[in-house]
Amino acid sequence: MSMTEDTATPKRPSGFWSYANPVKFLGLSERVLPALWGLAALSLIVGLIWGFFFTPDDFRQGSTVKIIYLHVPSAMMAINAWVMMLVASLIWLIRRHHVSALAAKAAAPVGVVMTLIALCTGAIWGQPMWGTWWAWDPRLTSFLILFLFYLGYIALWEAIEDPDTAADLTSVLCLVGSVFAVLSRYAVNFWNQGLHQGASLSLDKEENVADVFYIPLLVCIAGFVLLFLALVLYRTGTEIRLRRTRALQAREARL
Amino acid sequence: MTLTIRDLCVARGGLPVLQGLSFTLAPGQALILRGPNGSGKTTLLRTLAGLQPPLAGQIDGAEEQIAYAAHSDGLKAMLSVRENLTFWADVFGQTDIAPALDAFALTPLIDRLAGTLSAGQKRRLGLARLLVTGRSIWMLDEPTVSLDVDAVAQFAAAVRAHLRAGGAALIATHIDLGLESEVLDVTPFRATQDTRAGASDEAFL
Amino acid sequence: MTLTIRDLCVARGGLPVLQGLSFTLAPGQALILRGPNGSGKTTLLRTLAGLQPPLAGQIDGAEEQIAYAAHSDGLKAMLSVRENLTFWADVFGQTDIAPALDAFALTPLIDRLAGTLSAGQKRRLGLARLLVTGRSIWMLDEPTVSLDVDAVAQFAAAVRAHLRAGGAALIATHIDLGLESEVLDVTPFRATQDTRAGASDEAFL
Amino acid sequence: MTALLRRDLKLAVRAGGGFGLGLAFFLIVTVLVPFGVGPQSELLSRIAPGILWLGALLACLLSLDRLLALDWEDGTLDLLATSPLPLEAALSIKALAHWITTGLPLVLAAPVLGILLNLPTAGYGWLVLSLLLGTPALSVIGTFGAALTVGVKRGGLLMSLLVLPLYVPTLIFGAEAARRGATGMDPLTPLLMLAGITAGVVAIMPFASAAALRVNLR
Amino acid sequence: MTALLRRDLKLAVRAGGGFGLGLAFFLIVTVLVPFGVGPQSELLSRIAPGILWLGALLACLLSLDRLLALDWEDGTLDLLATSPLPLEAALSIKALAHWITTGLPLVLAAPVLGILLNLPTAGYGWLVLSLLLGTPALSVIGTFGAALTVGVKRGGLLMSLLVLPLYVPTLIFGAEAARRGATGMDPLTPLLMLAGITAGVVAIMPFASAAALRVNLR
Amino acid sequence: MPDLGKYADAVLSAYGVSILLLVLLVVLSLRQGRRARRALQDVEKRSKPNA
Ligand code: HEM
Ligand SMILES: Nc1ncnc2c1ncn2[C@@H]1O[C@H](COP(=O)(O)OP(=O)(O)OP(=O)(O)O)[C@@H](O)[C@H]1O
Ligand SMILES: Nc1ncnc2c1ncn2[C@@H]1O[C@H](COP(=O)(O)OP(=O)(O)OP(=O)(O)O)[C@@H](O)[C@H]1O
Ligand SMILES: [Mg+2]
Ligand SMILES: [Mg+2]
Repeated sequence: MSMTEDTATPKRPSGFWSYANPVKFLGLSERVLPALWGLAALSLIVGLIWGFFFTPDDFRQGSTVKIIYLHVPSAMMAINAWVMMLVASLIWLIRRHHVSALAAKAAAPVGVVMTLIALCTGAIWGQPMWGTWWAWDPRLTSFLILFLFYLGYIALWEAIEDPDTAADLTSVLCLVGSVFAVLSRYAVNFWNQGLHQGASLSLDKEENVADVFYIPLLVCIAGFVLLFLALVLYRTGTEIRLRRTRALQAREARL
Repeated sequence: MTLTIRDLCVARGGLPVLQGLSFTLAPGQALILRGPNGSGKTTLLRTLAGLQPPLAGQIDGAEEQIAYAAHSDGLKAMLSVRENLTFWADVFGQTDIAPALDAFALTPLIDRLAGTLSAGQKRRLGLARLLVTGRSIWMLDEPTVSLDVDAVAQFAAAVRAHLRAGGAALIATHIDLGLESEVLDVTPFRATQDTRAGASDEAFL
Repeated sequence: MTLTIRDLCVARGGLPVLQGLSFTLAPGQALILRGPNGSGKTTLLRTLAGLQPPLAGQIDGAEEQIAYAAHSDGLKAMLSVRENLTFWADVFGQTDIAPALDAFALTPLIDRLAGTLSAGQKRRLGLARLLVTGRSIWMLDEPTVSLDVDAVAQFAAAVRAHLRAGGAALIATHIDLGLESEVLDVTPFRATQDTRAGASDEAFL
Repeated sequence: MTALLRRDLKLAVRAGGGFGLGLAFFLIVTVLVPFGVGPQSELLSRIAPGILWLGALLACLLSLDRLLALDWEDGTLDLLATSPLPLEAALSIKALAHWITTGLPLVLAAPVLGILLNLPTAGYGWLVLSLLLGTPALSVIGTFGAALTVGVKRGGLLMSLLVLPLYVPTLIFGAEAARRGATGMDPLTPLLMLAGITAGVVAIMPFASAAALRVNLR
Repeated sequence: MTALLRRDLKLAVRAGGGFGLGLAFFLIVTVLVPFGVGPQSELLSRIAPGILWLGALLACLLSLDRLLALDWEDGTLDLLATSPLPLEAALSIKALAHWITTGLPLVLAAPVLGILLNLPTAGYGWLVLSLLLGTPALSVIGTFGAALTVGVKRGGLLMSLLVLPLYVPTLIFGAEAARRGATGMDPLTPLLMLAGITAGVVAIMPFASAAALRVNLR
Repeated sequence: MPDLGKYADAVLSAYGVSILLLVLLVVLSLRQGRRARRALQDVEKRSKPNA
């Protein structure tokens, strides 16, 4: 266990890992956050307004193509948030930096909301395109499963009182869950053939997405990424403060 | 075989409770742990038994040597005395449960379900389990709770026999067991507000 | 207002435990119940509180008069001290929780979740509940478990104030509370093997 | 009276209170059904009303476990039984709190899950109406089951066994109403029966529950 | 090693041990399905393989609750963790005992319940085979869920929430194999996948379970 | 306002739902954050009243 060694002269990590110290992390996020909020708001507003007001309709999909500016970025962030939680969980399990465990905790609700947005916009898009709100298409299905994993992860955090125990257990769940999420993806693929148009508007530009759609989409994706970063950073700060409050209260009570 | 503790710090609920604890426990020796409620005796025993990691310090000679008896006995109400004891003997790779039954006068109860025993009889069964582990260091957390005078004497005799056979015992208790042994009061080692031993909350203080 | 017990017989687990018990408890009076473990004090208190029917005998003056405090406090870990107390006050049709908070020095803890209290603080909160019931007869089962000396004094003061206001109290305890009151030892009333008081197994004896 | 309701609702939404777990279970069961029976939307839409009713019933059932057990363990039930509040009223209120925290969310979530199972458009209104009428009966009957098994160690599964048969009439009329609604038939008769069951159960069951609980508190 | 297995089996069949409760739940769910979706036999026989798999899964899930919780409460887990038996082995054995007392009876009962749901004749063999291959995975994954939630008060519902998504691949392949068998298609591929999942899960999951349990025992 | 044609409902509701969810997330996060900050300040003041 990394924390047992030389407590008399604690190592002062420098560089990247030094931000694993909660106080330092709070300082950093305090400095970075205003700019991040601003950039996120800016690119979201620009991207969405551009996409909504100033792009033409697609010749096949009509105006529904505008949904892409919400659907694709949120779907991407839903997956990326889980990947980030996975990485943070690994860092916690291996190096036991509290900030990374709390960052994973802070990212989960953001991930759920992203998943929900992807699901809702997809469903709303599906009604005119496929004539149904929902189909058991592999991609949609695996997204639904991802949603369930998020719910379970959050519920487990909520249910356990001791924060370190909760961090350990949720990290293990995140690892195992990731493996099973991938497994489910293959299982679902095997189980049903897809409806979801991937290639028709593929981000792989070769296909066909014209620049008129592509550039505002990139701006929106940037906006979602920035918003995600800002939210996670801010929420991690909240978690750190809650934890510090708890620690101080526990120390008071023990006297 | 000697258990050596050096500069140990143990934590519970994210905060250190005891720190700077050092002692040795040699074969044939018994050590009584004392301290007020909530001072951390149970936490110390659990750490030594390997159930939780220490915050700091070293524990040598504990691996696969310790038989731990906690506040609860791990008895199954729906198994008989014999079945309960045989199970633990099997888990620890032993076969003979007769000496354990004799030491705690359980032979007349051998076919009773554990759930129908009185509290004191249950406790005696829990202590008899120690004899079927074949382990050399006993870690006992308030072993004499709900025992009557006779049973306490049986227990003391069992501990003495264990020590004579080269075993050792670390016993947390509030009452006098009639054992001639050293006493370790944990009160001076209680963690203070400015203990900085890396408890899980430390980073936040 | 006087609680009158005549020739009471109480049972637990299908067998009578106490029989032939008679006493009265007048306003302003406290009565301490004593007896070894398992002698039936808890059973008696539960019967008087109306949680279980007596096997035989009469209980007069108990209806809607009794505030019962059991081994466990009925606190919700996820509600604050204030919320816990307000809930019980509402259930018993009272509104003011301030005197209860004062009597047990709980005011500084008012917004802490009950789950984060220490055992003694929890117990104090459990006892404060008695003051918001507005009931006149207190039935307390080992009320001072895990209380420190100061808190025991607070408790004794609360009981004295309750008696002075015309209340009564029946307290099962093993320790000395510093109350000047009568003592009732239940040992002589323990049911013997030939008690024939109609316990549920009686038909088979 | 309202103090108990407010407390139960508060407890449900606090950390670890279990608010939403029934909902999550409902969601999961509904999601698993296509994995079991296959993704053909025509088949799914035929079984959708029944499966949604079954899912709601199972979710309700599983959350019954904590309806009384926590209050039993920490002694609250003993104290409530000695309070001026009649046990019948207390149990009715607890059933109401259970319905608000479990049944009502299920009713609200059912249309969303109906989408997943391709419920025919005509069916949504009737499904919601039948659940709205039927879930209170599930909570009240469940309270009876919980009161029966409150002292039993690991009573959860035993309670399921006791309660499930009692749920059968509610399930039959509820699912029938939803199915008739979805297929364009007239769902009035089963809806009336359902309402009758709920009314009867709400009026009478609390007495049985209180009787059972009194025995368990002894 | 075998001592633990023998003890768990003994405990399961003693009074209150819960042997057969999973089976009873399976029975009840299967019986309730026709009430929910209606009695048309052609419809029932189409959904029979999926429903039977789902029922088995839910029954398995509900009995997980007692897999570790009882041993946790009475301190047995602490003592086992300090015994020479590695925790990984202990958990594998407990999963095996769970399978023998829950999974195996479900496998044996499935054909009988298949009759209730009008399962096509061709389907019986494949249903039993797929359950035989798949239920061990359910027990092992369930042990992981139980180890994760063992310290949590009323962890039952939470555990369901955590475990159900993990059950998805097993359910998909199992139900697909049974369905293909029932409709006369070739069920070999899903059966192989199912066997692969079970083998992988049996080999690897005990380590995750032991890690989770160690954290909970701290 | 661009002409959304027959898909106006779909596009508008998609934007509506998404923006609602995002705003909700941000607002809730900020509220929790402010609460945590205040609670911490209280406790810190109590733990060193003379500082
Ligand atoms: C509830 C339903 C839906 C869900 C859960 C869903 C989910 C996803 C996911 C996960 C992605 C991948 C994002 C990435 O590449 O990182 C995606 C991309 C995309 N979706 Fe959907 N989708 C849904 C419905 C729809 C519908 C109805 C349409 C249009 C007819 C659509 C069009 C697209 C497009 C054009 C992309 C980007 C293309 C690509 O990645 O190759 N989606 N969606
Ligand atoms: N789960 C927990 N979470 C937080 N703190 C805890 C927890 N369990 C115990 N503690 C605290 O840790 C400290 C040490 O507890 P421990 O059980 O080791 O004391 P002990 O010396 O064994 O007391 P006793 O004589 O009552 O058995 C106590 O102050 C207690 O309040
Ligand atoms: N659930 C039960 N089933 C059967 N017998 C029981 C049960 N609970 C208690 N008993 C028995 O009933 C008798 C009276 O128990 P009771 O709890 O009233 O004793 P007590 O005087 O309160 O003891 P203590 O001082 O330990 O609190 C005891 O002999 C006990 O063994
Ligand atoms: Mg202790
Ligand atoms: Mg008692």
